[in-house]
Amino acid sequence: MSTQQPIKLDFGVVHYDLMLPPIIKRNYGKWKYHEIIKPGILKHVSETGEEFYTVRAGAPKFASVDTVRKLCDLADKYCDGYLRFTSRHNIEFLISKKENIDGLIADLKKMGLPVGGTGNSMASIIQCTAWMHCHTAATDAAGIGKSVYDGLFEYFQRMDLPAKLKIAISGCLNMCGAVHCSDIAILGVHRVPPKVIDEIVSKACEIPSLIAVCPTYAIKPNPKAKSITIDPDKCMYCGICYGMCPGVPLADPKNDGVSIWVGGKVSSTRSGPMFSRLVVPYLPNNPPRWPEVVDVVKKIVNVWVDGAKKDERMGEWIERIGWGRFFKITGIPFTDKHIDDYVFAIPSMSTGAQVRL
Amino acid sequence: MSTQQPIKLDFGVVHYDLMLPPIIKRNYGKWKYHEIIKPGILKHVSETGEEFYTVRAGAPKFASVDTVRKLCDLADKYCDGYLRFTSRHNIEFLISKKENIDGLIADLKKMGLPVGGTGNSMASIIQCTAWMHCHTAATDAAGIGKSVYDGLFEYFQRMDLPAKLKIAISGCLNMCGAVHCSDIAILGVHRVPPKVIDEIVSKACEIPSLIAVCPTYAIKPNPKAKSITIDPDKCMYCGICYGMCPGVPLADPKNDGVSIWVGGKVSSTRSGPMFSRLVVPYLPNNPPRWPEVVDVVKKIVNVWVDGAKKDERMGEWIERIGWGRFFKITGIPFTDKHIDDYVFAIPSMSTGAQVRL
Amino acid sequence: MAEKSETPILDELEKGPWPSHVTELKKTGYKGLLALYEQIYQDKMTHWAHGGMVGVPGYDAGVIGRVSDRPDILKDAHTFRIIEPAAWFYKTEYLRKICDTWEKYGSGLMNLHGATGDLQLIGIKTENMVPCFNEFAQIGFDLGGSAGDIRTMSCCVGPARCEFSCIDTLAIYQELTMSYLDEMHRPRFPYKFKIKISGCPNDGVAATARSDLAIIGTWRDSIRIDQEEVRKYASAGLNINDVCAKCPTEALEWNGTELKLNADDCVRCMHCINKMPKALRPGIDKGATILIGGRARGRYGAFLAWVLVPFMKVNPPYTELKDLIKKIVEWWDENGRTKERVGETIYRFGMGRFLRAVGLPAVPQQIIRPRANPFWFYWPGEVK
Amino acid sequence: MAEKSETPILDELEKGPWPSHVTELKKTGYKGLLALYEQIYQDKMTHWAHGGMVGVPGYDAGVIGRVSDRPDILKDAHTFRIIEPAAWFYKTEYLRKICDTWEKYGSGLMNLHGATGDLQLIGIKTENMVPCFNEFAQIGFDLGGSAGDIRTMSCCVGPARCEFSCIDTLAIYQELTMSYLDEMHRPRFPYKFKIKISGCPNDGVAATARSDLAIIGTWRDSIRIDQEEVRKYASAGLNINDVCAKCPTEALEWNGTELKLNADDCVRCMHCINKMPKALRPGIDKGATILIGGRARGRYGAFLAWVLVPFMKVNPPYTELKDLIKKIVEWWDENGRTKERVGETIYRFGMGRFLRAVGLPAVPQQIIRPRANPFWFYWPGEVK
Ligand code: SRM
Ligand code: SRM
Ligand code: SRM
Ligand code: SRM
Ligand code: SF4
Ligand code: SF4
Ligand code: SF4
Ligand code: SF4
Ligand code: SF4
Ligand code: SF4
Ligand code: SF4
Ligand code: SF4
Repeated sequence: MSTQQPIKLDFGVVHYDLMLPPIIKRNYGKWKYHEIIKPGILKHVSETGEEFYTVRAGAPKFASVDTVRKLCDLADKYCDGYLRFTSRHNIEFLISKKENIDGLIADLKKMGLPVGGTGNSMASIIQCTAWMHCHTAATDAAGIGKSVYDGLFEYFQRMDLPAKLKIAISGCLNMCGAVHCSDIAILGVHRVPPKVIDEIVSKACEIPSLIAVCPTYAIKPNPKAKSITIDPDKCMYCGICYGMCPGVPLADPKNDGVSIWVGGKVSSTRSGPMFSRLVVPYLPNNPPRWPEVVDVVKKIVNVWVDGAKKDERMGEWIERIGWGRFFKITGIPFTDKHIDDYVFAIPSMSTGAQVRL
Repeated sequence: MSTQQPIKLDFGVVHYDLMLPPIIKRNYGKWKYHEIIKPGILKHVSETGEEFYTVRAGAPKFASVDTVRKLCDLADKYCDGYLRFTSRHNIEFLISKKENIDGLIADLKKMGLPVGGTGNSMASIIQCTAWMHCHTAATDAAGIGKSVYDGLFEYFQRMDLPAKLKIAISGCLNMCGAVHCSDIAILGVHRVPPKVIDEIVSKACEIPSLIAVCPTYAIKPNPKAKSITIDPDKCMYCGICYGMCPGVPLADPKNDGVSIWVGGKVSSTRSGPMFSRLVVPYLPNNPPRWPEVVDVVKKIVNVWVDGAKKDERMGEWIERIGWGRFFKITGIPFTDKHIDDYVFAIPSMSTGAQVRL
Repeated sequence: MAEKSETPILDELEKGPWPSHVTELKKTGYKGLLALYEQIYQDKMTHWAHGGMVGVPGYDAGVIGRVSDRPDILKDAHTFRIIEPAAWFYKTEYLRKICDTWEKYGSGLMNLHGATGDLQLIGIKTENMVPCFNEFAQIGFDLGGSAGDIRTMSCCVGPARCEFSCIDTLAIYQELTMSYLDEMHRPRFPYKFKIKISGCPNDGVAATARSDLAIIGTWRDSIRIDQEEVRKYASAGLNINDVCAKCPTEALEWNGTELKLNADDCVRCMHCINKMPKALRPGIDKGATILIGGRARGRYGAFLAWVLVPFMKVNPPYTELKDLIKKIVEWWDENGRTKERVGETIYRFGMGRFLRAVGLPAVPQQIIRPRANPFWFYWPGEVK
Repeated sequence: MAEKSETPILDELEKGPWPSHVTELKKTGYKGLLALYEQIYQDKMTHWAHGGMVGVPGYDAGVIGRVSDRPDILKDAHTFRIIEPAAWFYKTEYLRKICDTWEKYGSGLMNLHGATGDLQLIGIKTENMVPCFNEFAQIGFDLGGSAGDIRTMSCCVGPARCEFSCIDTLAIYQELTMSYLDEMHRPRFPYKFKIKISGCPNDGVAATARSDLAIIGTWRDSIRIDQEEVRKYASAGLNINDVCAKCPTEALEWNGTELKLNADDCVRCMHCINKMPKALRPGIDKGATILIGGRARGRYGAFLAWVLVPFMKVNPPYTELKDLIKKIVEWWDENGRTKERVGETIYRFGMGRFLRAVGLPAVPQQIIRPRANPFWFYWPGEVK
């Protein structure tokens, strides 16, 4: 079996021509405008006059082949056999016949899949594999994601938020869930330096690159043990070293946990893209439902809903009222951890005498 | 003579009580409001009802005792023997009797001293000693200052600029003229690495600190010569090394010259403080009147006067219209030198897809 | 009485209205993973471990090796990264074949999709990999990127279903993917290199935040305005003044009957178009803005991608675009350090050096504002 | 025919309407400097050179040693830095004495004033320094700072003539100067340490840009508004809506008869007060904002000073302020590298470490926005 060879290589990606519904091919590049008929239902109108409907449904990002086949069944029944996934991993049913919409929605309901996520709603939550499948995770993503979804469920199905709400979760600083530019981001954090297991380091790791890769120069050679040492005063628990070398694990059930970030945004609209900013440095890992995390996220969403003007993304709202005010009204304590002390720290300091007291 | 000793030490600064006119003492901390009666003439009104006048005059920052005595004569004649200098080195005559104003102005005119510099006028130009007295200067300050003053003379005496106009000149990167936050800044620049004079370095300079002080790590030890070498690819001609060591001079008549910066501001008003930003990386030293520099400065002032709204400092105006537009309307070429490539470069890059074409 | 569950902790995640991944996991019958995941929840600590180099012969990428540190519960459970079809469109016929194959050789658990874009299939044993790959090959699904290579790309729905799209995102995706298969399958670069393609500045694939090279559709001329439709929005209750107020450059003015645009001031942010899609449309002279250097985390913190080329026509055969990517990747390959993404290499060398190397001009659109420090360099020949 | 000038180049700088420094130089009769300056203009290159350590016995600062590399033209021409009286107020009696002494022992050329604040007297020979100093001592004028010490300070005109001033700038200047004479006259710090005092956020001594520690007057309560006077400004033609529009935080609203202030939103920028000094005044609960870390050029480029203490009461005997300065300077003295200003030391160590060392709390006013990178530290005791 292991001597078997691939039958071909480098054939690349299937052509999208095979995947597009005929109505899309006919109107490709000719779309004129769209409307959101109701949460989860988009209508696109073409210059040719044709109309096209999309029903967007949330789904677990981790799905069984069973469920995927059921989705295919629905697409066959209502969508001439076509569906797509969005860049945030929702399912979109592609409908050329308006009259199919209601039946589809009813069937989705039966399957337990919520319809929504369009317009000014909560978009689906970007998540990485974390405890489901990843060795560097400091927390889970899918489990937190499910808990937050349940806590904010209504907002997926409504469109009366001030603006879009994009949440992301990453199990560790690698940020595969791209938490760095989300309205609300949940990020797993380690808080103690890696343990150095000399036997593994000496056997499995390339020591010079390991030393070079540490951003804070915390790793020093330990020639006697053919290994390394880590200066606990310099290490900020980023895990980059562990990404390269199994001999420096940093998982720690007592100290690992979750941090919360807010105010990021990607689109170039209005204010342009913005980074998510630290608001809660640490909450304990409290599986299976992470109540502390869900509470903070809900609180943040609530103050935003109360305070923001129409079209103000989380970060735009906070930038208007000031970050100090944000901490005040959420009651989240401000600490020295919030103050950047890394490479680009200086441009983030409040220069001049403008102060909100 | 050289064996003589000081009669006392550490007696500190004369008390200001000895220096303040009686009317100021009476109204100290009780001022209620001010008016600018005309360019150069301030009126301050106290809660006690007393009125107090200031006549501000420009003067050469470098003055002979002769001239200073003449200023004292005027102060004795019109100001009960009191005057002050401003933080930008103008002279202020402190007048308790309104009827003295006109006589003073007439006498100042006779002396050739312009009255103005208040409100939305050109403030006096901050300058360092440069070629008048400094060993690190790449250009002169007083000579350029005089030339720019003559070129913009009217603006010192008028108050119809969009906002205050603060110009500063420094002869070298040390920035003693505090050019880093001025509406228009003129900064002397070297453009070739220091020459290393081994005999001086080995005798007069402390080599380890010399090496440590170079921000780009361009200096390497040269143990054979008990001196150092400078990597021309790494040196960006800042002159910090020369500040510590006479053995590495970098004055170079062919390559030294002047750079122009705009848009800086100090006050916390509106936009808050801002740095001056590079607009012309190099103009040749063309003494005694630096026509190229005067031309560029005048051009910049003119486009600002034409384009800015009321109360818009240079930098506020440019930030509103965009830097690209500024380069376009001034016709100043944009080059790779304008793009920051130093420590805080990344936060100055234009992230996202917003582009003005 | 009901049987006692083997996963009492995870079961809690089956409650609540949102579809549960635990339920899905159970449906696959992939017991090992379920048990390991429960163990992890109990220990509050991952039991996954480095999986070493595993893969399909001929490729050095596309499979993420993954084993657990509790082989008593589950041993190897590698991940297949499969290049997604452009904009994640599927005919069910294909999706069903994928399900069948994955059920046969893998765990039956799918990650739909990975954040980079791939169709991720989680949990395959080493010995099943080649047969599984061969079956995917038959239906035309190749492996994607991993490690120091050009990664699997992604593109938004673009012209397929979006009126805003200024470029043919799907065609560009297709063309670039097919052009870089070797670079994708055989890592040889300092680190990963991600390319993402969005049809307009709304940036539907988050290219600005998540890609080393972002291709974002835009237009060079002026927004097209249908004044009649604007008035309709107004009478329907849209606050047009508010739309104008949110324009980042005050380019818009509404006098109650007409919307005036100062096209010179427009920075193509999309806001007004988003608010009035029936009335406003991008111009007709379309192309893309090319951005460089985005990435999460990073040695210096995350970078958002910044403007490299303010406007480029992007039409088949995409010569200009492909030449540029080639030059960028070559320069980075030569100059980048291990685990250094291209944005960081540019930061280390300076934008000026990079621009010279790839033959692009310095333009004001690349920056927010010019440098504030007096520390720059002269190139040979510039000084006497 | 007129005699041929010895300074044909410099003579050009006597033309034009602005008072000429060349004319002043000529008036002093200080031929050596005039000739050297002409030579420099001719050669387009400075002829000044390091002057070595010169000074008044007992002090290691206050004199800038300066010689020329053309001793044939001029040899030594050191600079006396004399601490200016608070806010540069002079009774002519004193200024005349200064002129007399400087004429007697020095060049007769004055630099009124240096950018740091000192009264700078340019051009004294080594042998004249002690007698000259002694005469200045008699009238009460001491030398200021130079090298790695606490530098001569400066303060704006403040309560002496400005209705905006929220602190007694002159008194604070006096007190701090008298407190740090030892630190000023005997350099022992890593580098210079500058303190500047402005009465309000207009920052009339540019403290934000030019001092390591900036003391800037402000208020804690609400701006005082005289509505009647606001209306007068309005009828006199001031565009009050425009004033409101320029408020950085939209804290102001004008309805045509009344100016409403949302005091919670005011960030004390001074703009509205500046525009209507008769109608608006700072509140009555006054104090200062303390900023840290400003400096020009710098190893990393210039730093603008940033907020350290958002609001501090600053009244005699100034204990809180002086304690804070002491702690800051001590920490920096201990941790700073040669030629490292305090802002750079803070940058190197991190604001968190610095705040802990000086015993100040972290508060949101210190930053524009929180960190975007996930790289922070835990202190001993914070983790299990
Ligand atoms: C599967 C996926 C998460 C997901 O469920 O969506 C993922 C999973 C892993 N990522 Fe990722 N990354 C995934 C998208 C991302 C993204 C998002 C994106 O591409 O848009 C990022 C942030 C964007 C970026 O690249 O900057 C991301 C940034 C990282 C990093 C940090 C990279 C860096 O520049 O420092 C690492 C660490 C590394 O590569 O050394 C990493 C490493 C990993 C590894 C391979 C763990 C490791 O160190 O070996 C994870 C494998 C987990 C597993 O076996 O299940 N992953 N990773 C995503 C890939 C699926 C796909 O191909 O479609
Ligand atoms: C389907 C999808 C593209 C795809 O190829 O998959 C898509 C589709 C549309 N986007 Fe989007 N966007 C999609 C991801 C994004 C992303 C990327 C992301 O979320 O990671 C962004 C940037 C997010 C950010 O800024 O953080 C994005 C920022 C926008 C915006 C700008 C919103 C703003 O903050 O100003 C608009 C305009 C609007 O909605 O007014 C927009 C508008 C639209 C429109 C209305 C475009 C159109 O005319 O068809 C589409 C329907 C939107 C809706 O959901 O109401 N789309 N859109 C993606 C759906 C993801 C999902 O399942 O939720
Ligand atoms: C006289 C004065 C310029 C003037 O005419 O106004 C001046 C003159 C010199 N400065 Fe300065 N600096 C003067 C105010 C400044 C200022 C402005 C300020 O203090 O507000 C700055 C920028 C603000 C700051 O400190 O960041 C300034 C930043 C420097 C630097 C760069 C400091 C740094 O942090 O890197 C140096 C170089 C050094 O000290 O190594 C410097 C060094 C010098 C030296 C001593 C040259 C040297 O390297 O030995 C100059 C002596 C020239 C001479 O002999 O005539 N001077 N210097 C100012 C002092 C007069 C006074 O005491 O009142
Ligand atoms: C005399 C002086 C203080 C001193 O102790 O010497 C002073 C005095 C006054 N300043 Fe100033 N400022 C003085 C230097 C400054 C500086 C520092 C500097 O220029 O280096 C600044 C910050 C400059 C900057 O931002 O770059 C400064 C920023 C202001 C502002 C804010 C202007 C703005 O851009 O918004 C005002 C308010 C106004 O004018 O509306 C102001 C207002 C005033 C008022 C009206 C205050 C008052 O009620 O008396 C005074 C008369 C101003 C005038 O000239 O029209 N003063 N003022 C300084 C005169 C310098 C000179 O000779 O030109
Ligand atoms: S973010 Fe961390 S935990 Fe999540 S998949 Fe990536 S590497 Fe694993
Ligand atoms: S966790 Fe990060 S900071 Fe700590 S030693 Fe490893 S690479 Fe360095
Ligand atoms: S800026 Fe340079 S030239 Fe001017 S006084 Fe300072 S050190 Fe000398
Ligand atoms: S001039 Fe500056 S960069 Fe060049 S060697 Fe000297 S200190 Fe280094
Ligand atoms: S990025 Fe633009 S073109 Fe692409 S789907 Fe979103 S709105 Fe449409
Ligand atoms: S696209 Fe954006 S920048 Fe252009 S006019 Fe509309 S709102 Fe203004
Ligand atoms: S800084 Fe403020 S208090 Fe001082 S003079 Fe200027 S306006 Fe008046
Ligand atoms: S002082 Fe500045 S921030 Fe405060 S209300 Fe006036 S303009 Fe607004």
